[in-house]
Amino acid sequence: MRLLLDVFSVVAIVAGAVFYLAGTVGLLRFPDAYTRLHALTKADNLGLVLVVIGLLPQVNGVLAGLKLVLVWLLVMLSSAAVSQLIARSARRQETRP
Amino acid sequence: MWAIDLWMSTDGGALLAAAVLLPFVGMLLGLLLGGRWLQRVAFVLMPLGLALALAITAAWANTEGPLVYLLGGWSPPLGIALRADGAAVAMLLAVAGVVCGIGLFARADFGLGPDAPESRGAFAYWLLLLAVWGALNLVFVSGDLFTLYVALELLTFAGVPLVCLAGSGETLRAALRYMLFALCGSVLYLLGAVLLYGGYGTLDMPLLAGVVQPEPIAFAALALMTAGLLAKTALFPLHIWLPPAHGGAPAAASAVLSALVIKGSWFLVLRLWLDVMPGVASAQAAQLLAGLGAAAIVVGSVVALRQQRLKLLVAYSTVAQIGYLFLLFPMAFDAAGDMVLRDLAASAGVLQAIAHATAKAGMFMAAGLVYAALGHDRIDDLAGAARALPVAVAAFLVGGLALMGVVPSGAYLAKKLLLASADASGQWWWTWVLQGGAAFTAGYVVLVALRVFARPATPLTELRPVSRLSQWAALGLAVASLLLSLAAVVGPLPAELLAKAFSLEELGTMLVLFGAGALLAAALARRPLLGKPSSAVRPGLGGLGTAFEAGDRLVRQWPSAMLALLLVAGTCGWLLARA
Amino acid sequence: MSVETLFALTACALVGIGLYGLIAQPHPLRKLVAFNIMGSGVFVLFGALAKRGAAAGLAADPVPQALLITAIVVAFAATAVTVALLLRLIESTDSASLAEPPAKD
Amino acid sequence: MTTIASGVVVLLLLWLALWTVVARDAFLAVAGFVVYGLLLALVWVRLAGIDVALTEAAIGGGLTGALLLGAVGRLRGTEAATAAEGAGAGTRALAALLALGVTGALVLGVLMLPEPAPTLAPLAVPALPATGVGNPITGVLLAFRALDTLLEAIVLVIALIGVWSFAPDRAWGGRPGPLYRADPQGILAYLARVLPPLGIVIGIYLFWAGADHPGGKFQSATILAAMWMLVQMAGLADTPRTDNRALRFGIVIGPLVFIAVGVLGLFTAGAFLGYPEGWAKPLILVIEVALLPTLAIVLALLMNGPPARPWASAGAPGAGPLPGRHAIASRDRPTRSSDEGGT
Repeated sequence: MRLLLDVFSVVAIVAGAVFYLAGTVGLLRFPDAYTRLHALTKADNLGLVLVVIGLLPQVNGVLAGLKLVLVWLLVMLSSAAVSQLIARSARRQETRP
Repeated sequence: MWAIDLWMSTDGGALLAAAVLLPFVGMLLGLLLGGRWLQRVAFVLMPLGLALALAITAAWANTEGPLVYLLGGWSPPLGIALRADGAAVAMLLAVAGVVCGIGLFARADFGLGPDAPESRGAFAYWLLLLAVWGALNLVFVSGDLFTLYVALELLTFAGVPLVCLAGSGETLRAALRYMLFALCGSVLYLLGAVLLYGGYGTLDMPLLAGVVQPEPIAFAALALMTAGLLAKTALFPLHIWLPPAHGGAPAAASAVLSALVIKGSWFLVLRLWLDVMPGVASAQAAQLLAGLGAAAIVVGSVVALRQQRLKLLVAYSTVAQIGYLFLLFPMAFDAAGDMVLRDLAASAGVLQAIAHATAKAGMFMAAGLVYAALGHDRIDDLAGAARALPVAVAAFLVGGLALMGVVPSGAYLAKKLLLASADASGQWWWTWVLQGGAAFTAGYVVLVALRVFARPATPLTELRPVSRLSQWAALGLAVASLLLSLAAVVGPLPAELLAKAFSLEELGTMLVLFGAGALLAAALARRPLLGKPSSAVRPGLGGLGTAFEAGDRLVRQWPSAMLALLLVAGTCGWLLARA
Repeated sequence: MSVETLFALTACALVGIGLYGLIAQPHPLRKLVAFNIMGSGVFVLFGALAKRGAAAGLAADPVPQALLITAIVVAFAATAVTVALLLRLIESTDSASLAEPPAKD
Repeated sequence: MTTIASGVVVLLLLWLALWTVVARDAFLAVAGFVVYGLLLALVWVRLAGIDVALTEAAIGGGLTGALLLGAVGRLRGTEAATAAEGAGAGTRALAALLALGVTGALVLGVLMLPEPAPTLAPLAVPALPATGVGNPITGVLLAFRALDTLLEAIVLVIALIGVWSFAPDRAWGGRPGPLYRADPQGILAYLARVLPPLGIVIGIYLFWAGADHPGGKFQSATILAAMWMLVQMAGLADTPRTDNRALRFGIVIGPLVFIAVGVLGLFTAGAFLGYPEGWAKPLILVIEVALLPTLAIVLALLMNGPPARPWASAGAPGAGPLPGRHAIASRDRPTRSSDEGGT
């Protein structure tokens, strides 16, 4: 059982890291703000949730697990809000003469 | 000097904590209450602080050795101790007196009338005056190098806004220069303190004094800390920020900056060299400090003689006088390079610092009054000012005379002690610097005296009224400086020092100094001493005057000042290591 | 090489980098950033010394660590004052130059 | 493995520092510095300083970075003008040489540090029970070296007085900082409504944990300050005026209570800033509780800068060329009011 959980953790965290890598490559390679945001937020949210799920079996205690989930929720909230703001600001700069 | 039991609070030690915290409590209450309470709190605190300083003096006189207070009962190295020796007590007392004088002066400029709304100037001035006071008291009594770092930062954060109180672009620029350069100085100081902790595991000064060895880490630490503190003190060639900052601030703020703020970092250099690391400090490195001091005296004085505005003249006089404060360091060593004349040098230094604090505060206030009354402070157009503003002009001239060391001023006694020390250690060359500095000071006193006593082409009619309280406060501080040596011999110093003070020989020296000063002023001043003020600008002694001005501008550029800072640190470290 | 020696040597390099920036960069904001880098170098050095002092069951000497918290806060206060001053200077003169205007005769 | 990880962190750190110092323009430099600050927090973790890491991340990286980023946006093209005053090649070479010399001297010093390293840990550990706190760093900050902590709060207050004093005279007495306008239905306002309750809980948790675990009032105050600023930036609540009595009370309460507890110690424990036996922990708690609002308020106000909006002459605060804050649906990005500045 322990081994199974460890394997699960490794797989989930590595998968999360791949998403992070993809998101970062997208951030660097995509041509404009919108597509970059798309790459970053999509990949990072998925990456983070995979890392958090991967870490969950490793923590001791329900409280520590809840803290991890809280971290994930907070990052979701802030990245959603910030990417909206960045996108709007980018649109405003575009429409500005 | 730390020979007594370090691990006990002495009687009256709690007064030290009170002296540090009282101004800060006043600042916090002033901030809370606001409005007219700003000045009310300050005026309640001034007599209280002075009384506290007197109580500390009395407690110190009744105790053998320094006053000690262990905060929270925790003894160093884990805890922090406050300590006050004779030098600290003298500085505490002097600062309390000068703050009171400046406070009385500032009432006219920053006092709020009944029903007046809280103004920005009053808000900043009264709160920051108290902040400077508390920070300085902390510098004098703290025994811990890190607490001293915080104290130095307190002093900087309180000093910078005073520079740009007027709010004009030029003063904001001066304040920013001051801030950035002072920050570099603090980081270097902190770096040195960190190295000392790494080497010896304590930041407590007496404990460090017991364990520190002349070895590379101590050399590096002392060199870095000294360079950082010199930047904050504005010793030539690190005076990048001083003239515009002190020249551009309102007079009540300039007096605080010039008389008080720079003394904090200077006092710390004194502590480090003479008390914390006497075994690390070397006579050769001390020659470097005094050499920079001598350069400061020459450059500062010549450029002061070339100034067009009275406040800038006073600011450059501060540059020169800071140099004077560093002449004491080689005097602590005898001819063999051992630090045996420590007490003599330290007394002379503290006396000079107090003499400068009182006299310079008076001179800045006088310059401010002249500006307020005439609407300008152009030196060439001051004719008739002596008649129009007798008290303010007297304050300026008395302050100048006190600085040049006329009997019985504090500067006279300080010079006397340093001359004796130079004599005893066979360092004859510093005798010339000491006397030359006095002659230069006489030079700009003569220059200003000739201008203010001149007959104006048209009688001065449009005078704005200035506060009488302010005028008398300025004169009071200047006179205090002039009579300082009497106070010193009533206090801790032996009375024999003044035995020959009123002899013909001393009178002769004074006359020679005045003559030399007049010659220097005649040779270097911008316009002929006795000619018409409208005559053409002269380069001064075959271009020497303009050359000094150009040199001063060059070293006061940012990159050159920073390079100089590092060079000073490097040279100092090298000289320390060589010994 | 131990972690603390590695970081102590890094700290020395950070101090040098910060110093260079303070001299070479003309804009006050750049100087301020360089000051912060230099300051952080001093802090890391202190932290490395604290780690060297691990003893009595503690992972590091707590005294320097406590001092560091104070020093970081003081450095932030310095940055805040400098930024406010710089922005006010720019607002009032439309320039951030530290150089003095040429002397008037 | 750990050495390799540390080596990578070190290389990244040095590269970022160099890049920040030589970067082409100020924005890039500040962006580099923000990343540098985050990386620095990692260094602190590796140096066994979780408390320092939290402080560095919150204040050194977070608040300082935000402050510098805010400043970069308001440079108004002054960079080009100062670039012309840049140091010449000779000066730069000399600067590099001297900086290298300082680094070299420090490296020598580090390599010559004594073994075993001097430390105060063996003194601090047995003294800790008397303070009643479990975290040795909290013990140093609030018992052994309580004066430093008191002074640090005073430093912040003096810095705030200084920052306020930079206000133009016409703006004195007004509200500090720019006026932010945002769409009340926009995402920022949503965030500013959802996040603060959670942030306050986390802030207070960090505060409470600080007695026995890493954490404490500074980290907590930073989060509280950030929550307040979020509310301001979303346009939900403006800063109070500088002469607001409640605001000033909040600013001075921390140091005043600290000093009062210290004076109490003079009579009950025989020493200023001392704690009578058995009372150390509750008194430390009183001090911390009083310092928390002071720190949160002062940190947020330092971020806001001096009052800059003219208000006395222009009538209501915020009266300016822009339309009222509810009228602009298309500009829901936080917009600094355009009437700040100007001479």
